[in-house]
Formats: sequence, C-alpha cells, structure tokens
Amino acid sequence: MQEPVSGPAVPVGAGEVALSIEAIRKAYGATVAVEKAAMTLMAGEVHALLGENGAGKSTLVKILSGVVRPDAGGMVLKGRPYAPTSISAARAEGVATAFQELSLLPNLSVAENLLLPRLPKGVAGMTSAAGTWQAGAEILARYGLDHIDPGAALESLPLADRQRVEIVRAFVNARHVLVLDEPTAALADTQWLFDHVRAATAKGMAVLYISHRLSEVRALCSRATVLRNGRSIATVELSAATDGDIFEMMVGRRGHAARRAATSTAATLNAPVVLSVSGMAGDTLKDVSFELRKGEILGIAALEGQGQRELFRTLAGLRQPASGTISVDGVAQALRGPSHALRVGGGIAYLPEERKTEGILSGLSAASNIVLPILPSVSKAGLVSGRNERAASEEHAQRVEMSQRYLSFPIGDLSGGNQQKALLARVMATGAQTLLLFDPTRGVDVGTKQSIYAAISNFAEQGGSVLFYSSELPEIVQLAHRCMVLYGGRIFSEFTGEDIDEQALVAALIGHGGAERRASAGVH
Amino acid sequence: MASLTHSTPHRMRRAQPMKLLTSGAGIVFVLYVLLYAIYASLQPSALSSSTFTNLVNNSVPLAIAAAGETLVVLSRGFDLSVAGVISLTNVLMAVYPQEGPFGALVSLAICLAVGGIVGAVNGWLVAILRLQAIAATLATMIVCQGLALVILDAPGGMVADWVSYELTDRLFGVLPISGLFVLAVVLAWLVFKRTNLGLGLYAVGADEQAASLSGISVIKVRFAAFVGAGMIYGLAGFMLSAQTATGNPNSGTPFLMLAFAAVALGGTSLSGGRGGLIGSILGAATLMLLQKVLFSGGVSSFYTGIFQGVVLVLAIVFGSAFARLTGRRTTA
Amino acid sequence: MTSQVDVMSKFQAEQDTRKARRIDRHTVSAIAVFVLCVVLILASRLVSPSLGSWQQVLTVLTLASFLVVLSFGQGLVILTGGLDLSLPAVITLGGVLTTTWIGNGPGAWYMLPFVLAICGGVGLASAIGIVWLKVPPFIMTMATSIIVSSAALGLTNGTPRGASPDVLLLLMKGSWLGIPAPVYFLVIFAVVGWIVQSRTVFGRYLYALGTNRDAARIAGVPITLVSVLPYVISAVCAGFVGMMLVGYANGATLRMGDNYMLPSIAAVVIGGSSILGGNGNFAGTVGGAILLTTVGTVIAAIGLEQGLRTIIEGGIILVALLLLREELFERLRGLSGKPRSGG
Amino acid sequence: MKRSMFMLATAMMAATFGSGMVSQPAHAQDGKKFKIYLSLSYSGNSWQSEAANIVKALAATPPYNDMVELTEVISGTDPQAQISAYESMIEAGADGIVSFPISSTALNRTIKRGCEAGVLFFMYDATVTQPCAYNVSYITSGFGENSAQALVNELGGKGKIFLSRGVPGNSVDKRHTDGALSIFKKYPGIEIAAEYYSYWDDRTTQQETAKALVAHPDVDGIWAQAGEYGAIQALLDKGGKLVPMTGENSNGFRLALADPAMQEKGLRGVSAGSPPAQSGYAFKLMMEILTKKRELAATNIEYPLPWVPADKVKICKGEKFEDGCNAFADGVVPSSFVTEVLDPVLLPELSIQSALNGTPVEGATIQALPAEVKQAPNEPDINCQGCEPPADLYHLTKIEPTVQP
Repeated sequence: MQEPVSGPAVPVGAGEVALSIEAIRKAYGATVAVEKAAMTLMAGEVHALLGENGAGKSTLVKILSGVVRPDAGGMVLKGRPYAPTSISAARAEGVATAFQELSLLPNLSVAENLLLPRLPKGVAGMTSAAGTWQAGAEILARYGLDHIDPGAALESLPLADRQRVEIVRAFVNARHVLVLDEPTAALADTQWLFDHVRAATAKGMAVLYISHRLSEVRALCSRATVLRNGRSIATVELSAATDGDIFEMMVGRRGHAARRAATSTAATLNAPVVLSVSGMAGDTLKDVSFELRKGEILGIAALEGQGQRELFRTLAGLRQPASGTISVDGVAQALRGPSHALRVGGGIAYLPEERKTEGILSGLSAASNIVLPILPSVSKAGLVSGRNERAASEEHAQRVEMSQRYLSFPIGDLSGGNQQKALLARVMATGAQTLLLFDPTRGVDVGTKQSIYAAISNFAEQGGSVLFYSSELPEIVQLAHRCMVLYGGRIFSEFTGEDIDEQALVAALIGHGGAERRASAGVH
Repeated sequence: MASLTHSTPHRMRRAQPMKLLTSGAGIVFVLYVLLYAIYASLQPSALSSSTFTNLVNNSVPLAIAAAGETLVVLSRGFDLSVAGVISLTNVLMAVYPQEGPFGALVSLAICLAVGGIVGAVNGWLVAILRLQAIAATLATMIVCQGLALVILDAPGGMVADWVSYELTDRLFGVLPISGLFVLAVVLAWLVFKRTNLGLGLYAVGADEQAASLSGISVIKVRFAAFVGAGMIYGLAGFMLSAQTATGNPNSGTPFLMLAFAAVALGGTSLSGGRGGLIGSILGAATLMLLQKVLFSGGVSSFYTGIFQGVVLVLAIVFGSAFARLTGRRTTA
Repeated sequence: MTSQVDVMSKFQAEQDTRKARRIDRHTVSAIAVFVLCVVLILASRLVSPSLGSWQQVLTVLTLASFLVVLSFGQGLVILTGGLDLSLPAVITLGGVLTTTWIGNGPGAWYMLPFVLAICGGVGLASAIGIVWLKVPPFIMTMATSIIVSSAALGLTNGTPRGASPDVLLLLMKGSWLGIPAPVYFLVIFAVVGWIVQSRTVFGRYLYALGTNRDAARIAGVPITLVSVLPYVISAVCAGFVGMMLVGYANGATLRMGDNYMLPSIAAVVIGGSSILGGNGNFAGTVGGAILLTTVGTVIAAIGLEQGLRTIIEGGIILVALLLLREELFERLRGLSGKPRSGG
Repeated sequence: MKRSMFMLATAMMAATFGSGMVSQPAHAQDGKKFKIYLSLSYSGNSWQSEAANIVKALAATPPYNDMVELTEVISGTDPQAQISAYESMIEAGADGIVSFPISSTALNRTIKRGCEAGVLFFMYDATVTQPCAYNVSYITSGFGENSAQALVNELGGKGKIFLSRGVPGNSVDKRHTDGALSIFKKYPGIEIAAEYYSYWDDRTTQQETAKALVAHPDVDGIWAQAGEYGAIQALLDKGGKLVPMTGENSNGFRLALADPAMQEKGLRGVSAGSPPAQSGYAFKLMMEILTKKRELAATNIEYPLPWVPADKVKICKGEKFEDGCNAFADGVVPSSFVTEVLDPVLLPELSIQSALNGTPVEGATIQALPAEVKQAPNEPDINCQGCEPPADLYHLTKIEPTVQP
C-alpha cells in the first residue's frame, strides 16, 4: 500500500464544478437511449449514477468517454465546452473511464494494455519493450498491484486482476473526471478501489461512480443522480435519502426491504442428499467434501480466487478433478461435460461467471437463449415449433419475472439485468434439480436482484437444490439455508440457518477471523 | 492490501530463447531445418550455394506475399486481392520495363504504389464502409485480374534485364540477393511492430471493441493493414517478375491459397491477434522446400498431394502440441 | 413480494417507451438480394434484347442449382465459424466415383448413397482434424482437398471413365410443364435447406455454436456432434454437386469442381451471413447464389474483351455488396445497429 | 503422450516413404540408363493424361525399356512449382526433360540453366520462347484460321457465332483466337455474338454456352476450342437444334459429327486441334538424339494439324488407327477421350490401351521416325522472343474459302 489513505481532508479545488452536462439526448435510430439527461459533477466529489439496467447509464458513460456523440445537449468541462469525438480526445481533456465490459486486449501484456494506445518510445522512435515494461511496472506499483507481472499476457490474469488493470488504466488517464462503470463487478474486495478513489478525489478529481451495490455507493459517494428511462430524475444528497427513496426514484415506485428467505432451514437438514462431493482436489482445490440436500440453498462465500470457480466448473463437468468423487443422487459420476452433467441423476445446470463470454448467445433472441438446453422438447421431429418455443420461454421467463416483451429481441441488445434473468430462466428450463449459480446477481440492478432471489427461493421451495456463490455477503445471508466459506481451496467453515451472519462470515473469509481489515463486500 | 488479493503467483518474465522456440515462427523454423536435413540427406547438392540460391529465389515471391497477407490476417481480416495485385504488378513490369538500376527503382516504386492503391481501396471498403473483408477483397481481386488481362492478354513481354539478372544473383557469391528483399521486409516489420500502429494491429485483431475503447483508432489500423499488405504484394509481384523475367496475367492466381497456407503454417491465427510475419515467411519457405523434399524422396507424382496434405496437418498439430507442451500460448 | 415485483415489472414495461430492435435483419437482407437479382435480370435487357426473359430466369436457376446445393453445406460450416476449402476436390471425387463405379449400369440406387457416404467420410476426416486435433479449419480442409484431389487423380489414372447414371440424367435434363427439373429441385432444396438451418434443433445448435462456443457448451449443446456434422453435410453436398454435374454433362472430369471454391463462399457472404459465423439465413444464401449466376449470364452477353468483362464482373459484385450493406437497410428503415452492451 | 505421438508420426512418415507409393529410382548398375523426366502441368483431363500415358508407354517399349528411367512430376497450374521441379531435375542429373510447359516465358531462365548443364528440353503442345529448348507443337499449324474458314464456309459467309475460347490470358488460346479472328474479320456478315472461356473443359463449355444461349438463342454457328462436346450438349439441352460448329478432337465430337441423327439436327463442321500424340513424337525425337541416331539442333518443330471434316470421320474396328480410321465406337473410350493420340506413321507402337493406361503394346518395338522434321515458323511470344513472324502467318493450309467476303 504505497498510497496513503486519505482522511476526510478538504479536497483540492472542492466546490468547483468539474463537469456539467445538460439536456443530453441520444437515439439509435428509433431507439431513444438517453433523453434530457443532466448532471453536475463537482471537483473532489464521488458522484453516484444510479438507475435500473437499461435506464441509459451505459450510453451516458459512452457519451462522457467520447465513444458516442450525443444528438443534442452539451457538456462543459472545467468551464470549457466539452464534446469529445473519441476516447483519445476525452482522455486528452482529462476524462477517462473504466468500462463495465472490460476494454482490455487479451493477447497483449498488462503493461501494453495500461499504456495503449501510445507506448513509450526508445531508439529511433520505436516503442521500447523495456520502457513499456518499466512504465507498466511503475503504474502497477503506484496502485499497489505489484503482484501483477507487467509482462504477463492479460488473458493469463484472473478476472479480478483484469478488472483492476482496467480501473488502473482509467486512473492513469484521468486528470479531471474519472468514470467507473460497475468497477466492483468482479472484485470481492473493494477496499483497494475505495482507497484509491479517495486519494484521487483528495487531489481534486471528480469521480462518477456507477454501481448496483447501494452499500458501496453509500460508503463512497456523497451525492447521486438517478436515471430512469433515459431521463435524469433527480440528484440527491445520499446522506439525506433512504434506500427506499432511492429505490422509488429508480423504479418509479416504492420498494421493500429484503426479507429473510431461508425459513425452512430445519426441513432441509434431513432431506435426501442430491449431490455429494468427497475429497475433491485439483488445482487450487484441496480435499473439498460436502453434501447438498433436496430443497436446500447452499451458499458459498469466499474472497476471490479461493477455489470457488474451480469447484463450480468441476461440478458442471467443465474440468476434471484430480481426485475425489462426485455423487449425484447417491451414484458416483464422472462428469464428462455440461451436457452430461445435465443428464446425470436429477441433472446439474450451471450458470456461469461471465455473462458475455460464457452465457449469452448475443445474436439469438432471448427466447431462443432460454430454450436452448431444452430444444428437443419444444420440437416435433427435429423441427423447432415456434409456438412451443414461445410458450416454453414465456413460462420460464415468468419464473424469473422477466417481461415477455423482451423475449423476441436479440439478447445482446437487452440490458445486463434482463440478460441475467434470461440466463437464469435457461438453467431453470433445463429441468435440472440442482443449480450451480455463480454470482447470479453480478452487475444487475436492485429490482432484478429481487426477482432473482425470489426465483431461487421458489425453486428451492419446490424441491430443487441450489449451490450458489456470491461476491455479496448480504445476498448469502438473505438467501442461504446453509453457507460454506472457502479459503485457500478448502472449506474453511460452515454456518447453518440463523448462524449465517455477516460479521462471522467476514472473519471466516480471511481465515481464522484474525484479520485487521474487513472484507468489505457489502459492508457499510 | 495485496496480501488479500494474491490470487496469482508473481510471474517472472520468461527467458527470451524459450519464448522464441515456442512461438509460431520458432516451430516452423525447426520444421524447416528438419526438412532441409532430410532434403540434404536425399540430395547432397542441396547444401551447395547455387541450389540454396535457387530455392531462395523460388520461395521469395510466396514468402513476401504471405508476409503481406499476415498483416491483414493479424487484424482479423482476409485479403484475397493478393492474387490480383501480383498479376497486375507482374504484367506492368513486363509490359513497361524500365532498364538499369534506376529503372528498377522506378519499377519498384510503381509496384508499391499499385499495391498501395489497391490496398487503400480494400481499406476503404472494409475499414470505412465496413464490408466483409473476404467479399470485398474478392471483388477487388477480380477487378485487378481484369485490369491485368486488359494490359496483357496473354503471357509475354519482357521484364527489364537488370531486374531479372541482378535480383536473382548472389552477393559475394553466397548471399541470394532476393533474400535481402525478404530481410528488408522482416526489418520493416520489426520496426513496424514496435510502433503504436503495430501494437494496434494485434489489439484490433484480438477484440475490435476493446481496442476502440482503449483509444485505438480501429479504422486507421485496419486501413493501414490493407495498405501495407497491398504494398507488400506489390513487392511480391516485383520479385516474381524478377524471377520469371516475363509477364503473365494469371501469375498471381497460385498465390491465393498458398499465401494463406503459409500464414497458418507460420503460426498466425486466422482469427486474428496472434502470430507474426516472420512465421509466415518461414511457412512459405517450408511449403516450397516440401516440394523439393518430395521430389528428391522420389514420391510418385500422383500421390505428391497426399504427402503435402499430411505434412501440412502434421506440422500444425505438432506445432500446437509443442506449444502446449512448453506451456504457453504465443503472443508474438 | 413476488406479486409486488410483478407489478413493478409491469410498471416498468409501461413506462419504458423506448423500443428495441427486432431480429429481421436477415429476412430483409435476403429479400434485398432477390430484389437485386430481379433488377439485374431486367436491366440486362439493355445488354441484349433476348435477356431479361423467362428463358433467362430458367437458365439462371438451372445453373444456380449447383451453387445453391454447394453453398448450403458451405453455409453450415461458415455458420459455426469455420470454412470448407475441400469442396472442389469433393465435387470431383463425387463425380468421378459416380461415373467410374456406377456409370450407366445398374445399382445406382444403392451405389449413389454409397458414394455420398464416401464423400461424407472425407468431411468426417476434416472434422476430426478440426475438432480433435485442433487444426484450423482453413488448413485442415485445404489439406484434405489436396489429399482428395491427389487420390482422385491416382484412382482414375488421370482419365475418368464412364457416363452418368440415368437417374441423374433425369434429374438434370428432365423437364415438366416446360420448366427444367433442376429448377424444381432447386426450389425444393432451398425450402428444405432453409428449414434445416432455421427451423430445426440442429440448425439452432449451429447458430448457438457459431455465436459463442463456450456458452453453447455450458448450455448443454452437444458441441462435438454439432461441430462435426456441418463438415460431413458440406462434403455430402459437394459430392452430390459432383453427381449433378455428372448428370448435367453426362460424364466427369478431374477439374469439374475447380471453379466453385470462391463462389461457394461468396454466395454465403453476399447472402448476408457473416464469415465469422453465428448469423445468416439460407434464403439469403440462395439469393446470393442466384445473384452470382445472374451476373455470369449477363457478363457472358456483353461484347467486350475478357479483361474489361472481368472488371465489370468485379464491379457488379462490389456494387451488390455496397447495396446490401447492413447500415444501408438500417438507415432506410430509420433503425440502427444498437450497440451490443445495452444502455 | 506427446512423445508417442511424435514417434507414431515418424513411423508413419517412414512407412509411407518406404511403401509402394514411392517409385524408387532404380539406379542402373551399368550407369547407361538415361534419366528422363516427364514434367506435366495438371494431369486432370483426358488430354493431359493421354499425352503422359503414351510417353510412359513408349518408355516401356523395347528397347527403351532397358535404356530409360522415366520419372513423372505433376506441377499443377503454378509456374513456380514447375520452375522448382525443373531445378530439382537438373540437380538430379537429368539427361532429358519432356514437358508440357505451364508458361511460355516464365520457365526460360531455368531452362537456360538446364541447357548449360547439358539437359535436353523437349516441350510438347505448349511452347517456350527459350531458344535452347525444342518445341514440338501443332500450334503453328493454323488450327484457328483453318477451322474458322471451315465455319465460314458452312455458314455461307454470314451469321451469328460464338467463340468458345480456352483459358483467359493463355498464349495458346490467344494464338488460336488471333488466327480465327483474322478470318472472321474478313467477312462483315459474320457477327461474333458472344465470346466466353471454356477452360478447355466440357462442363465449363456446356455451362458457358448455356449462358450465352440465353442472350442469343438464334446463334448460327460455334467456333470452339477443346471442350466442344459441351457446346453440343448445351445446344441439345436447349431444345435440339444444332448448328455448324468446329472443335477439337474429342471422340464424342467426332462421333456426333458422323452421327446421321445429329446431322439431321443441323450439326456440321470439322474436328481439328491439339493432338496428344505430340508428346510421343517429342519423346521419340529426344531419344533419337540421346542415342545419337539423329543430329538436330534446338529448334521449333511443327506437328501436323489433324483435320477431320464430318465426312472423313471413320470409326476404328480395333484399338489402333488403321486403314485411315480416326475415331472409336461409343463405349470403347469416354466421350472426352482425345482421339488424335495415335498416329500410324509417327507412333505405330501404340494402341488405345497405351493412351488410357500407359502400358506398352505386347510385342511392339520402337520404330524409327521419318528423317525429316518440319520446321515451324516463328511466332513471337509463342516459340521465340523478339523475332519477326512470317508475312503469311495466318495462311490457310487445310481448306480453301468457298465464299467470298
């Protein structure tokens, strides 16, 4: 930790307007993405941008970053008109963005990614490999990421480190305004980010922070602008607004406090075992054994990289364990692949980690995406029946409370929340009795989260079993009947029913509870 | 802080020789040496400098053409116009010969310019108008072949003597001069690779959207790739003319498939972003050497193709198996 | 709570008046290709008064039938993100085996499927290299192509013998109600092909695979089978084109497939499919094949030297590509390509 | 696992190299065998394979079977590949190379190097402009102009015609077409309605003719190069009316010319064009030079133009050209079989089987060639470079004009 964590000192240039945008409008053909969006960012402020998926946040971010140009309206940066025509132009003016869909090149090195599009020059104007490595290493060190090799190919990094690289690059390029679009989607631990955001604001940077995690927003931001259906509804002081207020502004009506879903913990304890893992090891996993019972929701809590990814992918048949056995409905199975996993016993279906690369089939309609695993059952003699497909997709969309009107659109055109709903509908449509859900609410808005929670609970109430990992502890607390904490590839501890408690989980997450630092997932 | 996020071990920079060996170029180089050893054992004269010069002269046009194709393939494109540009520059060389060393320079400039113009048209169609590269370059290839036929409707014409003699000769009795042109292309590539544009090529090939969000001008990179490729095809046409000393309106046609084969053999991914130009050059040289090896091995003519096909597949399979064995996918 | 969230999504649906894009790009693109064919045929009257006739349409359709069958297989392979360069060699193989093994003797009813099975075996060999040995499709099919041509050459000793089985002569030379049999065949094949690609489970799997292999795998698509089959089908189609050519010309030559390589890819791409896989529509491909053949008939009638005609041919293809540009439709309909990562 | 894969592959390579697919050059102990190479372009059509087969048959006919070690190399359509093949042959110590050259000019440098190394180059059918090579070709014998005049005579000097050409950008095609145009140009009544490329292939000719027929259903005659049988098929597909046409030497075309049913439909014409027998003649000439039976400096040698009008078609009873016959019954050979592969005077050793399979005729021995060879006239870019063509380059040799322009 090289950077001092700044206290609540008065930021440089506080009170000065860094960026103001007014009456921005952007339409894609007949589709209006943003209309009458307005907002003012003060220097030294962390300003939240809130809204449902599809409210126009991403478009606004793209406008700010110079990726797209608005049809109408204007922006003023540090008192001068601001109308960037490209990413580079925006950067030149001191505005930089860490994108939600990471904008990194997998085949280039970390250092090259950090320095794109211009690398340090050496002899005769050629880029210098050593200089690039050096500059990359310096940047990484400055942001406390010296465990990342600047020469490593980006694709060799875990997702969380890739996200950090994306964030660091934005930090490096931002002078006046830093836009962070869902920066913690892949980060279980947000402290690192918060420290650096605070350090930047202390120097007068304005930060626009976009996140679905209200707890993070409250921990970091002072004011928030709420977008709904492409319009900015209001800008509020966060300290003066309740969660309910914000929810109401986002969706247009009042929401509810989350309820405790797991009421039937006792009933599941004696239910038959559907999935049992014993002595599983391989890669990061070490001697993992547990049982999942009928009707049970088993949560996995872990910091990133503790083996949860390997565990889920092994159970989905995507990788083979070095040792150990997996039994489904009491029968030992060697899972040969996802389609095999779907067929063994009551079936195991997997909701993958990365929606974009492993989940959606972007050109196909949402309906086709949902029914993909059950195509044969909506077909007659090998022909897909349009009516059956519609009926089946509507049925399963309903289980996750996905609006039917989205079913006929290409899934790639839908918002992240609706994509995630469709993917959840897909795993439910398989008819599998066991669901493996890897961070099922990553990057989705509050409303969608509630729909997903409800769908998971209903599934379990009807006798299905769920193994789910979440990077947000409150989610586990709210949903799980039982929770296991993975640490260093082992099951470190286990909590049942009412014992599932954030404080206890936090201690277990970092091993032995002796840590001085809180695991900040969802804590505020 | 970092203690919590230690998910990957500290990665050391890999030693350079290992990286070279596992790169596409390294593997095809090993393959080339192996084949040459077989060739030399079957045909002792293979080690003489004149045989080697002939082999180099023979391989140079394809090697340069494949080098050009690599630029486009790296940016995740296809360029079929290679056949058209070579035919076109070849007939220009034969119909309008320019004598003497200065004339050769003028001819070279014309070839590069013609290639560059065709490349610019491709770049305009693909990068700016966003047509699919394979279809757009098919059309430009057809147009170029038509132009070549208009200029010369049957094989004939004479390439300037200076070009056809000097460029196929040897320097100091050992170094094939045509090889120096390949070397020049390689040097230019090594310099280009270390420019922002060169890095952009890899970036655009890997993920166009991410590249654009990283501040790279995708249009500029694509356009440059096509123009650069076109100019290199022009050079390939120039070298082909030097070798055959005559014009043929269909002379580029055989290069179409062979150039792609050389690129793939050289370890460049046809889906973009991975590989390099040196591998393609070695790939082209390997393809030409293979013919020699099969000849000296006495493979019956009808079945030469079976050997060529099998060797092509084996080379790729071993290449990737070897790369996997040494545990690293290649990036350069 | 469930009911309340329900209310909320309804509420949201009513409030959100912004529209999203429908998936009809490929239909539009296919229609556009056909319109372009018609325009080109009508415009060809300017070249020669005998052109632009019903007779021309029939000739174009007859000649296009080869390309349609071929580009169906090529289209399936392209849909999965691959490419099949072995088609010309397999056409030749199919044709040569048909004339040398069957000829106009008996046994066509069981030998023709057998020859097609051999062609399918070639496709299977390519697929094995691609799926299991991880050889890039481009190289693998190029290698099978070289191997198969070489084998066909050795097999026939350079001179293919024999003539066409009667059933193929009937298919290619017969006519009914004044319309040549291949035209009926083309229509039936186009419909069946469209159904296979767009309406069957298998077709849907191909789209899934071509769009996102990892996602398709996780969603339980039997990816091995679905990766292999397109190459087998493609080779069977090519073998059948070989047979059609045998019926058309009553004999086989070793170069009979040579001129079909690039057109088979061009038909697919002009028809609106992406060479990178995951999208496209067989109707568009059929249109692309007919368009290319139409260009050929028009070019053949132009009285210019070959070089200039070649230039015009390239030019027409280019203009067609420009007219069929996606952006152009979008602009025409006042819609546009919404960025993939929704707002 | 990787290691075993490698070993497997090595074993495979070794096995195939050692197997029957490899023709082991049988090194003659006495060292007297002539090392002869047969370098082909593409052995993909009847013409090419017949030409190659008769060379193989001759090399296996006594006494050459004990004197010649013949190796066949196929280079495809790529001049680079043929250059590479020539170079390999020169390195391997060839005595002679009999070849169908892919390009008339691109091979020159390599040929020159070969000549300097003492290799004899005999080109058949297609030619090269390198003076140290022997060209044995009918190309100068006036196929284009003679056949064009025959068509003009049939049409009475006027009508709409198609030109079914060969391969675009090919010198042979250009020579034929130039010759034909020199005649057609004289007759204002002759209108060239369409001109297309057949790639000397039946199927392509058929498709291209079909396309041309759409625009010009009222065609009166067709001047065709090889692939002519496809043109007949296209006309038949169209509805049965045939027109006068000229073409090359396919057996199918000859039978059609002689078929009364076809004549009824309007087919008239003449069969002429490229004879595969040139390769055999070239080979025998080369062997006579190598065995010192003949002295001949490198030169261009003209092979006589086969010329068979409809009324001269005569079907052979046996497997040889005997008693002036010049075609074979349907079923004996494929319709694409090029008949002019045999010659009673120049190649009496051969039969159809030699042409189809490359096998020598039982009991036959090599017969000496006539002493005289016919010098071919100069044709720039065809058989010489920077030379002057004779003034009467396109003069008629086989036919007289029966109609005046």
